[in-house]
Amino acid sequence: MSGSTPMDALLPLTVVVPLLGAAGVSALNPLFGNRRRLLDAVAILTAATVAGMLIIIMVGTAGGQQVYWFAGFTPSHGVALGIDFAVDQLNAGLAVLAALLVTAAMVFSWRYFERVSTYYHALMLAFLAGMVGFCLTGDVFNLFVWFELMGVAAYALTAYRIGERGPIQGALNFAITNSVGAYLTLSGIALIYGRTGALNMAQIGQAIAGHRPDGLVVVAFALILLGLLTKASIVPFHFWLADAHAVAPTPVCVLFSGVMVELGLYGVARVYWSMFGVGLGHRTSITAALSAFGILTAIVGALFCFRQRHLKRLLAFSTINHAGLFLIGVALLTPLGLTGAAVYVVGHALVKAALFLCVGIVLHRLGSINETLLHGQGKQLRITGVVFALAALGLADLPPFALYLGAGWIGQSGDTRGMPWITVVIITTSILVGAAVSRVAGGVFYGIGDPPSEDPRMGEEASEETSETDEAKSRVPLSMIVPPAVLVALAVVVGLLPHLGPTVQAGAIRLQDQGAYNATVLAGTHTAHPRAIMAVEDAGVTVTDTVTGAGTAAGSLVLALVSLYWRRLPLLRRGFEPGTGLVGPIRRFQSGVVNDYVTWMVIGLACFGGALALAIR
Amino acid sequence: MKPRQRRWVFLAAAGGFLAFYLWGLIGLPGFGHYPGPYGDIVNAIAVAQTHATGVVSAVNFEYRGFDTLGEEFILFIAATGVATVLRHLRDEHDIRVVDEARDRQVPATSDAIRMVTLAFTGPTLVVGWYLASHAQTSPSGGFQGGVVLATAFTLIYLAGQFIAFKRLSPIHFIDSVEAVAAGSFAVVGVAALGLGAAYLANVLPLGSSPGAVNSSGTIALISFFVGVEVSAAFVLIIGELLEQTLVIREGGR
Amino acid sequence: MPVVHTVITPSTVRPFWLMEAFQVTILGLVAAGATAVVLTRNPTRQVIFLSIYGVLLAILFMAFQAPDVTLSELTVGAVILPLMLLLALAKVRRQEE
Amino acid sequence: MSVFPFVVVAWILTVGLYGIITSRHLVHQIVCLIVVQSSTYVLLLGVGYKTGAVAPYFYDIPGNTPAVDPVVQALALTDVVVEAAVTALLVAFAVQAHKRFGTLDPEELRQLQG
Repeated sequence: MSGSTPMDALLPLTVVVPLLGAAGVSALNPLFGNRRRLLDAVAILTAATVAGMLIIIMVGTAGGQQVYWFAGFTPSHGVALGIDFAVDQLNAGLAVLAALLVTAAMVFSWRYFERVSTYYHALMLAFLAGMVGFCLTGDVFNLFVWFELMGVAAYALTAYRIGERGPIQGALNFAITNSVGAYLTLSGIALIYGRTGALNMAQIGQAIAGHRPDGLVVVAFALILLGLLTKASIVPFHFWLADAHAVAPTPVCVLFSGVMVELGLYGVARVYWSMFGVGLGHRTSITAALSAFGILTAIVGALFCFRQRHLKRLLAFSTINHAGLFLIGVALLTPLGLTGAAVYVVGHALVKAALFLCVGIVLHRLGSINETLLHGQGKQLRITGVVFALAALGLADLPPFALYLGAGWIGQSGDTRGMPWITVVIITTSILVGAAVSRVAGGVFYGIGDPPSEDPRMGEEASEETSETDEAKSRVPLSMIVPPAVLVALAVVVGLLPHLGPTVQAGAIRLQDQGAYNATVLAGTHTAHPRAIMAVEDAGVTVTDTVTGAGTAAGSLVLALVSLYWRRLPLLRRGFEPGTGLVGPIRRFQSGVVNDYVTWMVIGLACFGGALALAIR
Repeated sequence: MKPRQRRWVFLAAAGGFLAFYLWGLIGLPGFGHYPGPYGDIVNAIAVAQTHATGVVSAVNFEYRGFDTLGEEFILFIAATGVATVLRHLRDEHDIRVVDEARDRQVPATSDAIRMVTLAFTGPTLVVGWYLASHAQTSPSGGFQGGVVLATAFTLIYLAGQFIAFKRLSPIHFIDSVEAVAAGSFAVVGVAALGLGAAYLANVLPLGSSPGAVNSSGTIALISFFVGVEVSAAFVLIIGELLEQTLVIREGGR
Repeated sequence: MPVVHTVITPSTVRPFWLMEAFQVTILGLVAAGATAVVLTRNPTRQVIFLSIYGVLLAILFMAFQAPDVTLSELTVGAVILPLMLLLALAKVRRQEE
Repeated sequence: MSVFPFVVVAWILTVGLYGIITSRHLVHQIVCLIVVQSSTYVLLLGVGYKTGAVAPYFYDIPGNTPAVDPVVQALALTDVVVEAAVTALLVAFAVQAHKRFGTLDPEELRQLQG
């Protein structure tokens, strides 16, 4: 049994404290049943404590990876007997993000839900535990366990508003597609276990490195990735996301869009760099296959986003667009690409969370979520309007919001790998998404231009969307407006942090060094890594990035104004609306029938597998 | 997609998928040729190290105890989720439980069935208890024992005693029991931390000889908590579903 | 289906030969059982089939030397899951009356 | 024999998926998901099996007897719990879906589209 320092003890507690919180509020339900504020306070405090512990851990990992062996079973002779947490800056950072967003969501819920049992709080805290465990674990079956805990809590939270039809259908679609994905992931884990007799990621990586990759390794890789890509809402595994986001309670949407989807992509990165990277080889083919999915996802997400009138769905498709961009960043397999993806994820999470919370305020005050109906209705929500508009600009890559850095770095890394058109994809899709969100900002909160044309089917769906709260308040409670404002401010702060680029890149280099990961986990030896070498010396922020970001934001604004004033523009083809042609395909693909979604998953898996099989024989 | 269309699209894709999956499966070492090392090492050292002769339990509650912690909370959260999804809304009225039992559409349970099922309840409880408390020695453990215990409670219902079932399993109380049991599992781990050992380390005395009922330290303790948690979770889930069959009139849509 | 071939190595002498025949039989039954469960479109009948399938799986796990999993599969797969599904079906039927 | 169990695994998985995509009844669909998951138990236990070895219980047999892999059995146990948990939740959704939609046909649940 290894001796443990207080610092070490923090690692398991990051998962155990929220689990105990969930068990505690349920166990004391007679006490908490009538004392809502006490319950809220306990939940907020628990989430904030976890965030604090994780920040301490993240700072502590600057010197190298922290490995923690549960029950004290340190590996002997390179064989792991127990389960480990292997913490580096990137996964600790992601866990911090999850804890911060849960805290913000719980603060927002303070005045948002009028009657909630202890169930909501228990589910949220268990969701947090699942996310943190998923981030930190170094064992692939343990990864599956936390993936499932996260999933089960998320399905239940999606169906929280049981009085309506939408949440039930959304939860069913979400649960069935993600369960299929999870079971395929488990099949992949069983396959790789059958080859290596190991569940520790480092040990598996060591066992399959040095052999030519054969069918088993390729199939295991593809199957494990499937569940993660489903969670990450990569086309064609993405259909559940819009349905779940459209119906889940707003504070829950914050977590879905802000971290849960990104955790799927983190899983892809972790599984690739800790297990398969060296063993698989064929970097060019893997980049090609994954970035093809990423580009498809980015384009589909952006186009569908632009056409939406249902605000939550619009934001959901914007998340799909960004998930595609993050996947491109990961798929480049370079430190700079991963750095870009990591910074992009953080910036996106903060801004998107703020946008969802603002939509929650709109729903709370105005009782609707339909862009057409809401046109000009939000003028009284002054602060909310400002926050929403700022967040919209941030989403469109406006400096100094952190997102432009991520976009710029992914683009730069694409250049170095001979894929300059990645920048084009990022800019065009970001303009479309930014325009859609800016259009909402201008139309709903400032009444600019004409209301966008009604989409009859969406109108019907949105009309069922009743307020998630009991009575509309005369003014927006402080506990609802402060979280989005703070989150937007944080997005700026992150964008202005000095040494952000080099620091994150150092983490990325560490995460991508499979040899060093193996040595640290299995033998406890630490490898000194070079400080990050950015493509450019001055902390990685180039004039090009700034100009590109500002240009993207300007492009979004122009496109938003064009679509708001479309009917007044002197155009040759009257009666034509941008994006009308998309309604048919959207309806056809996003059919709401889970049978279709699973069919698409099998098609996607067959294509992905086929591509990998052709590349790596 | 239309159902017919979807079927053909699926069959084409599934053909590709099946070929791909089989390509991976034939890479396995062949049935009956487990390559190790994980399982072989555990088999070799577990009995001496943990004093549990049931190595699966040793893996479940000690080597990979952290997995089991997550697993217990999956079940706990699923039960909480079921309670959330099946909670009564304001516009739903259920006729009193007492009326219900009389109103049930099944033919009245015959006395013979009632006798038999009630007679089975006792032995089922005993078996469940045995399984939950012998994780360390024989093929059993908290999970199996917990499920059997939950089955015993369900037998009471099958005997037509819904009221008794209700009385034995008021939702909030069962919810509390479940949460306490799941939390206790986590607390056992924290206790190890407090003693300066790693989380979930086996800090209790391992007992005199492998195979004894009081052997194996925390393995037996955790197994017991898991048993309570699992049986409470299933009683809760089945109780909620049973209650649904009694909700007569729904408001709304 | 590919050809089923028995590997005779020094370790697989007489008694395991019988075991293998048993395993092949029960594997075939499990495959057939899964197909039957899926192709049964009447939910109530399907749940009964699921219960039988659970028992088949339990027997298979016994043959795979996994008594622990056998117990779980028997209690969960053959009892608890069918019970939950039947309760749901009962609820639905009551509603449709 | 050396690959037959794994062929069965692939078959169960594919049949289960076929059931999910052709299903016209949510309870049927949930059962098909259970079938999909059951393929993972067979795979796990098949992978850990050793010809001629005993179950990993050393109560009344010497400790050096060859035994099958206990780890996959522990994983399969976890898997069974996950199955029970997910199924319970899905059944609750199905009950609620029937209340709200009056049908259990996934093709008829058309609240969300586009």
